[in-house]
Amino acid sequence: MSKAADYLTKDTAWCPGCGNFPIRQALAEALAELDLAPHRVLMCSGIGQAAKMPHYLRLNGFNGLHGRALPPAVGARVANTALTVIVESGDGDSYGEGGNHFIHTIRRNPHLAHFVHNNQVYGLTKGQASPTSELGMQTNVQTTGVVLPPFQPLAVALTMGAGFVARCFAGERKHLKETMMAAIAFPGYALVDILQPCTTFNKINTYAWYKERCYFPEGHETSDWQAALTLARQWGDHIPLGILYNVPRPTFESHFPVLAGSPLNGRPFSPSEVVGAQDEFR
Amino acid sequence: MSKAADYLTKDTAWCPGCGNFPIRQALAEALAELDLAPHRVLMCSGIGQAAKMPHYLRLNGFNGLHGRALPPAVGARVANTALTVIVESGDGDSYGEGGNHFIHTIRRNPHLAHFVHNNQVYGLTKGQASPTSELGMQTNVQTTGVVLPPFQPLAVALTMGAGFVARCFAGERKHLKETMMAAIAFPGYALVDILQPCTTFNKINTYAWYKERCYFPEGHETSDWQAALTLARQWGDHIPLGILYNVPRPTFESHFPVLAGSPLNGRPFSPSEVVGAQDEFR
Amino acid sequence: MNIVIGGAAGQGMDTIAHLLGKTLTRLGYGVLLSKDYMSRVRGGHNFSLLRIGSTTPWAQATDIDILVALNEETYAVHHQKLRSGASVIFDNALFALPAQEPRGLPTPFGSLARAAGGAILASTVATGAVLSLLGLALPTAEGLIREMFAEGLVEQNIAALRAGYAALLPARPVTCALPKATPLPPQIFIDGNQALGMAALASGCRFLAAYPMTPATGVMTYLAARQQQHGLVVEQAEDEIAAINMVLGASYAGLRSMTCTSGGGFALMVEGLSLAGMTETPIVVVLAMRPGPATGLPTRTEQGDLNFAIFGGHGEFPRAVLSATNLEDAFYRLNKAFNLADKYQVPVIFLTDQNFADTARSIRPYDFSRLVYERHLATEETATFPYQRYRLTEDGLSPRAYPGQFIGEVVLSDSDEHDEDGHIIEDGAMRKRMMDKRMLKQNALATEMSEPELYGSTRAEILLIGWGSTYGAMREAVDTLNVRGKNAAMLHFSDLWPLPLNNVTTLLPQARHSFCIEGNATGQFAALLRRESGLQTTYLLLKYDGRPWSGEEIAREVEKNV
Amino acid sequence: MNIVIGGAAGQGMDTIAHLLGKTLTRLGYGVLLSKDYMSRVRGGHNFSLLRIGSTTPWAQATDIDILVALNEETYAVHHQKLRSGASVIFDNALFALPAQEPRGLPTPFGSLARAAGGAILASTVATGAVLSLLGLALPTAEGLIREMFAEGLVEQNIAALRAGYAALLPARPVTCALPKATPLPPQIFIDGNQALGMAALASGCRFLAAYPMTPATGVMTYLAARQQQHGLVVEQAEDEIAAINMVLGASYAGLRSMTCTSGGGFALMVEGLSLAGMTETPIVVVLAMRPGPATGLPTRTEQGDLNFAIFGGHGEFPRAVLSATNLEDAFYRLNKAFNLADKYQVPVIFLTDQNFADTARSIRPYDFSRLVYERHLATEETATFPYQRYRLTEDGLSPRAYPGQFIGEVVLSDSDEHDEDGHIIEDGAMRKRMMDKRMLKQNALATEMSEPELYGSTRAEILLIGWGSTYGAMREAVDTLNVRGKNAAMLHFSDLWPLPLNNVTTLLPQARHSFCIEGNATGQFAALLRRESGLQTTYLLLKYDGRPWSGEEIAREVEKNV
Ligand SMILES: Cc1ncc(C[n+]2csc(CCOP(=O)(O)OP(=O)(O)O)c2C)c(N)n1
Ligand SMILES: Cc1ncc(C[n+]2csc(CCOP(=O)(O)OP(=O)(O)O)c2C)c(N)n1
Ligand code: SF4
Ligand code: SF4
Ligand SMILES: [Mg+2]
Ligand SMILES: [Mg+2]
Repeated sequence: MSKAADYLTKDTAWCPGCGNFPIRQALAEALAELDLAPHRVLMCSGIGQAAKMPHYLRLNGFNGLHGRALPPAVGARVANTALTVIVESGDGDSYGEGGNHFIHTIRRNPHLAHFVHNNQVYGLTKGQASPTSELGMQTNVQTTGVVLPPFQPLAVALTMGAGFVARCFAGERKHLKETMMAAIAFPGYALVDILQPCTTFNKINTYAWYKERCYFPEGHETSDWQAALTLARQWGDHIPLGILYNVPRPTFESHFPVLAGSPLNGRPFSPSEVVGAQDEFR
Repeated sequence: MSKAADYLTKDTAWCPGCGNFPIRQALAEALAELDLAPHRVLMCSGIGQAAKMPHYLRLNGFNGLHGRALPPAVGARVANTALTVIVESGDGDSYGEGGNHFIHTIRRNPHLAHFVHNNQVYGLTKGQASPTSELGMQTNVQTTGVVLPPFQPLAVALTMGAGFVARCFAGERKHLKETMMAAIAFPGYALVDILQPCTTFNKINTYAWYKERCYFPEGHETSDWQAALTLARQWGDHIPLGILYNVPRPTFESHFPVLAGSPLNGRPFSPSEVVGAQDEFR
Repeated sequence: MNIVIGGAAGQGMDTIAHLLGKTLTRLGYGVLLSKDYMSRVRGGHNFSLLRIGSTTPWAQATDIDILVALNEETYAVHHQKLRSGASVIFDNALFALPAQEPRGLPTPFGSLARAAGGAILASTVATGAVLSLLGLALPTAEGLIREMFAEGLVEQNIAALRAGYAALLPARPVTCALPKATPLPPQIFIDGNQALGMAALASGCRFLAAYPMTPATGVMTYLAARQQQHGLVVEQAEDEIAAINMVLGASYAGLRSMTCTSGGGFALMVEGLSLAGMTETPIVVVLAMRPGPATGLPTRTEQGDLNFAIFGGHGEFPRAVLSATNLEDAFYRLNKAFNLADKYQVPVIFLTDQNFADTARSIRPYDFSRLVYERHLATEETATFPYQRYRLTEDGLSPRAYPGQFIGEVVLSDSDEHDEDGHIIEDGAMRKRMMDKRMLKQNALATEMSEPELYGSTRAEILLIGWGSTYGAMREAVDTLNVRGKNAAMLHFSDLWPLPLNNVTTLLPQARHSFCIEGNATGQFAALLRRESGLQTTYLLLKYDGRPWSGEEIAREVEKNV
Repeated sequence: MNIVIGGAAGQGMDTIAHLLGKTLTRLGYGVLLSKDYMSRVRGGHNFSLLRIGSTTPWAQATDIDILVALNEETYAVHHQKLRSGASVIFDNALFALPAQEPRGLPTPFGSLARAAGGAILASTVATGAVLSLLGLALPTAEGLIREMFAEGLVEQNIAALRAGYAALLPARPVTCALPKATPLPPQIFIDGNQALGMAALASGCRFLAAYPMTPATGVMTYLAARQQQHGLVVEQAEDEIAAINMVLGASYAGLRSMTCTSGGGFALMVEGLSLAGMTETPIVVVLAMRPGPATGLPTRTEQGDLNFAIFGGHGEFPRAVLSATNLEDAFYRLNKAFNLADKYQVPVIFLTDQNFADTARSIRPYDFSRLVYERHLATEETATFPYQRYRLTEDGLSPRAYPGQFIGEVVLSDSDEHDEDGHIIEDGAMRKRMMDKRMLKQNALATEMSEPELYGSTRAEILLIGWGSTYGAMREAVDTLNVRGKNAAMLHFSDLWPLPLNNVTTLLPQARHSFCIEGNATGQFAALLRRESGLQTTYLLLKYDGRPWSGEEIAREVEKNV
């Protein structure tokens, strides 16, 4: 049996009080409860504060480019269907620079869990607006305040046909851990958008701000797409948390007969096996 | 008063019977009815069969890169708010390669009309699946048939907060022309997804196929977002045409006080005007 | 013997050319088939060039012996190149040749096709007519039709073939008959993209992620059609950025993987290329060049991306750039690309172009036993534990394991500068060590590069230098020049970066006249040679109209100068 | 006099350094301020270096006169560089210096700050303490505080400043006092990104689209803050691809426009760069280099993207690459970049790096009357009608109109190869004409390039060659070497592509020892020089640990070899 401590490594470079800490803790606990040994888990990330996570947990890690956390994860699933794959990145990374991969990975539906640390700001580059920033938030680039309406990740994911869509809050660690466990287990693409206070650059969406607004809707049916969409679009005074939708559909991997069976990366090969390939050209 | 013929130029390189012809005709008629002189209209496009349109209509044209039809149009609106800007491109261009610009341009809401020739296939590159291809369609890349669920452009646009969302069919030219006129006039981003038969590569979604399925829903309220979403998601045996949603919101341009008044590109400038800029460094 | 088959896109020139090419190959001739097509799906003017010899020709010539004119434009465009004893086959129901043209052989493709079963059979009718002109018998072509077409279509096609054959039989001039073949040993008839696709397959590449782009798409479609049978995965990505990053993820996770694209798509991939450099992840990128900048001429050829292949991507990292010079070699060289990528944990770019990609030739079958499948992965012996992905070693190579390979061990790959474990660092000394480690691999790669191929004498007065798909044309030029009494040779580069310099350093200074021959406007290879060696050819021959060099053209340009 | 202010990210080193820098500038000293910071928002070890002279120093030195240690690590990292008469100011409530350290000046920043109004004032307290040590009076700093802080904060800050000043007054050693300034003429205190932002503003750039990326973001934030006042638009794009394509659209539509990024973002822009080349759309791209490959060291410096700037993008097209060498020059050179882009209808890349971007110096105010605003647009006279965007002219320049400029005329820009109207073409002859037309502009650009600056004698025995932000360090090295009895000079390039060769061709062969000095691992400029001229320096000095060269370091390396 694993313990959360097995996964926690190194000092972090996050600011004291940052919402990334409880997320890291929750994930370590989730992995421990799922008893997933570090060598069986791969975390792909992009670039940003959230995306430093592979350095702060003892797991396999592919810390790639800003905005490009999802595609390597898809490739890794092709290579090895036995790997548990987690994608961990920021809101700018996932919904801004990486927006195209976000929508098309949802269509693809590979078996991976996507944990977005949504601090509604670009943390690492010091405070510019992200796609999810609140209207009116002033930054050194959005000097008179953000004017573009915030991107609604959960609503878009649902519209794109995502099978597992959840919202969590870094301040609700137990719920976060449980949701992470469900997302990891979900057979297909699972999005968990995690509301994460950035104590340094986001003075609007603080712990207190979220605490005041977040609630767990009662009696929500996670197979009800329409109800899920309504909750996904709810924001402002009341922000619903929880798994909003949970209905599996065929995974990316299932469309490739070749991927059934043992992981592709472990199968032996020799050029002589395919010498027949040139017969068609005779 | 302009005539449609004023806009039609040159021979085209499209296949005989291609759905792009009636679209071109409808647009020429729409421009004529709006009496928009060619020098006042800019068409931005990407690369593909649809994207060749700027060569086949006499207008200003910026025929840019595959997938990048929208960003130059946004830039052109900054430069000159007096220009009528139309973006004309394919489904692969707009929803595949250009997916990130699609979602973020909707957030931005610049005043431009986006006409997507949705032939549900990559025409110019000879028949690979596009994001909107039907499940099961066989191509030389999707050799056992398309497995990813089709991208739903109108539903995504609505979820992203687009103010004007419409579906047309190349076979309904009068309706297409009228919808184009409304889209061009709409103050903000206006999406018209145009079902366009590709007679060469798409053997599923033919004129006959669309004719059998397309209908004009009755009594639809174009200010009813939820109803619009339901229609947007309808596909298969019944495909609703028409303006599904039409509710303006503040445009991109309106957020920049600098853009009020005469076009930015025509304002005089001399470096001596801004010499005071260095006082802050003294 | 040169045959041109021309018409509008969609008229089936490809079918005719392919049927003829393969039939002739089986009959023991040497065939070269290339395509000249426009960036459109229907209409326009496209044509195929088929050159036939007793051995396989290296490049196209300009004279025409048989012109199959499927539309009037074909005749207009090509008639000036017709030899005196040539023939023009055309459908007299569609158009007439000028009155003064004596070489016309009217053949009613359309009506013969309809009689045989449908208008679509016109290309098969035309094939029969050409075979008739060439004085060949039908059984080989009929056998081919039986293999190629679906059951229900075989009989119609054979009927169409025979109808075309019979129609020309009475009228055929002897000038167009082929001498009997001295049968060559068994051959295959294959084009560049197919050869590369098959090389990837046979190199154990198990994953291709790509986005369609001419002229690279053929590699993708080749592999896509063979997924089930050969156990690989082909995924059409949403864009080229996704494609290369998927490939990186798969390769990191232990699978031999590649992508293919053309210049515009490669431009979107260079950030990923730099990531491959930093994370030391092996990948192969097939870059099929076409004329740029921007969209350029999508279906034409050029050698304009050499600099970009070598210098594309931010920051400094080791890489290799190899190229396809001819069909015989490219199959093995792409295999080398995969092995270098794995051995040195670097990106390898394989340069090809439309000319290479779309040209088919009859060649000796490939020898699969020459292929090497070496993954160079860490073993219990080479790795140290706890496992460090970027362990500093003498030769700069850290034993590379994939996730899960060693129970209990984790593999951390990082885009930031990192320490031996793969963790982000900031300190200058470690940064320098890691840069040195990576750049050591560039030096080692230099020892793996093949020297350019010398064709002709080491003492030639005229030395032609080139690279990539100009091989065939240059080789013909050398032959032509030597026949015309000049003393010429060529030095032709396949491996381009790090640039192998031994042969050129010896041979170039000895030649009285040297020519660098390239398919671009700025002489990129010539400049690279100067950058790397200080050496310079006396002349620079550049062609950048989107068309490939022919041997005759090169010979003529050389003769202008010497 | 060298001051180092170190602490964890978030401890306010910037505030102290900026207050001091500006105060000293106003008092008539010459100040150089540079930053060494980690890629994190809080914690770690960051520091600012402040060098003060009677004239403005060119580069940092290594010795320290005053160390402001906001945390214990600062002392640990820097104490070995302390001069004997140096002082260490630190908060004795937080930590103690080693017993054997005689140079400590304990100052309770924290408690003094809290007394003055809050812990956040600690940096102002420290500023007061340093001013006290330097033996300066307070009024200038107080004036500055009145200008910089919001009304409600002024009094607290002044109180804090005075408290720090007073605390050190009794203890201050004379060794740290500054000689009285011989007041320099009026100066400004500005950093690289600000200078570039202001140059863009004053060049009539009206649109910036960009995506944040260190170290380029400063240009974006400078311009963003001045949108309303100066009538320009700054848009944060969804990604770098959108950024460059927005800029292309705006420029095509007649607006002077630019983007800024670092290597990874530039990688995503090179497809658009190629589009600028093909469509002949003027754009300026500020490329702020940092160590790569991939994410590398985001907050450090390097000169690793020279090749990429020159050869990035598919296909062949004309471009210019200029660079920021020093603050005095860069302001005017970015203006030149805009004018070249417009005149030749090409993309111009302006290379800068973290070292340049984040370094501030006190310099003479810029002379705005030296700036040129020339759009080179078509006029009724130069254009012919019907208007053709790509009219073939003798010099390759087609009169460029924007949409709507001429009533009734349309402007068609095309990414495909095109004819004079801008329509897609396929034929080889027109292709060649258009390539020739575009490449003519590359030749013309060559005539516009500034020759490198020679500092020192034309007869120097030792010639240092460099480019970009190494200017200051190299200049100091030349001075140092000459002081030490060597005969050294430098030749420093600002305009890099097409590479100006006159001076170097004359001077390099004359020098007995020549050194190419670069901030990268492969000597990219040295190779470029060889590629373009066949010339080579005798030595190559490379630094690639993410830190800038210092003058002393260069001098030492040179002395090792001669
Ligand atoms: C191609 C590219 N563009 C820009 C950057 C600079 N960059 C690094 S992180 C980041 C934004 C981070 O925001 P987010 O993804 O929300 O993560 P956070 O730091 O807020 O956790 C940016 C713009 C980069 N590394 N690469
Ligand atoms: C960066 C890049 N990748 C790929 C291509 C090749 N390409 C040209 S058009 C096209 C697809 C066209 O499909 P669509 O946008 O649906 O237009 P259609 O031809 O169907 O009208 C592709 C993949 C390209 N030109 N540039
Ligand atoms: S800047 Fe914000 S997100 Fe980044 S570490 Fe600090 S608090 Fe966390
Ligand atoms: S391929 Fe399809 S979309 Fe393209 S021109 Fe032909 S019919 Fe139209
Ligand atoms: Mg964020
Ligand atoms: Mg399409």
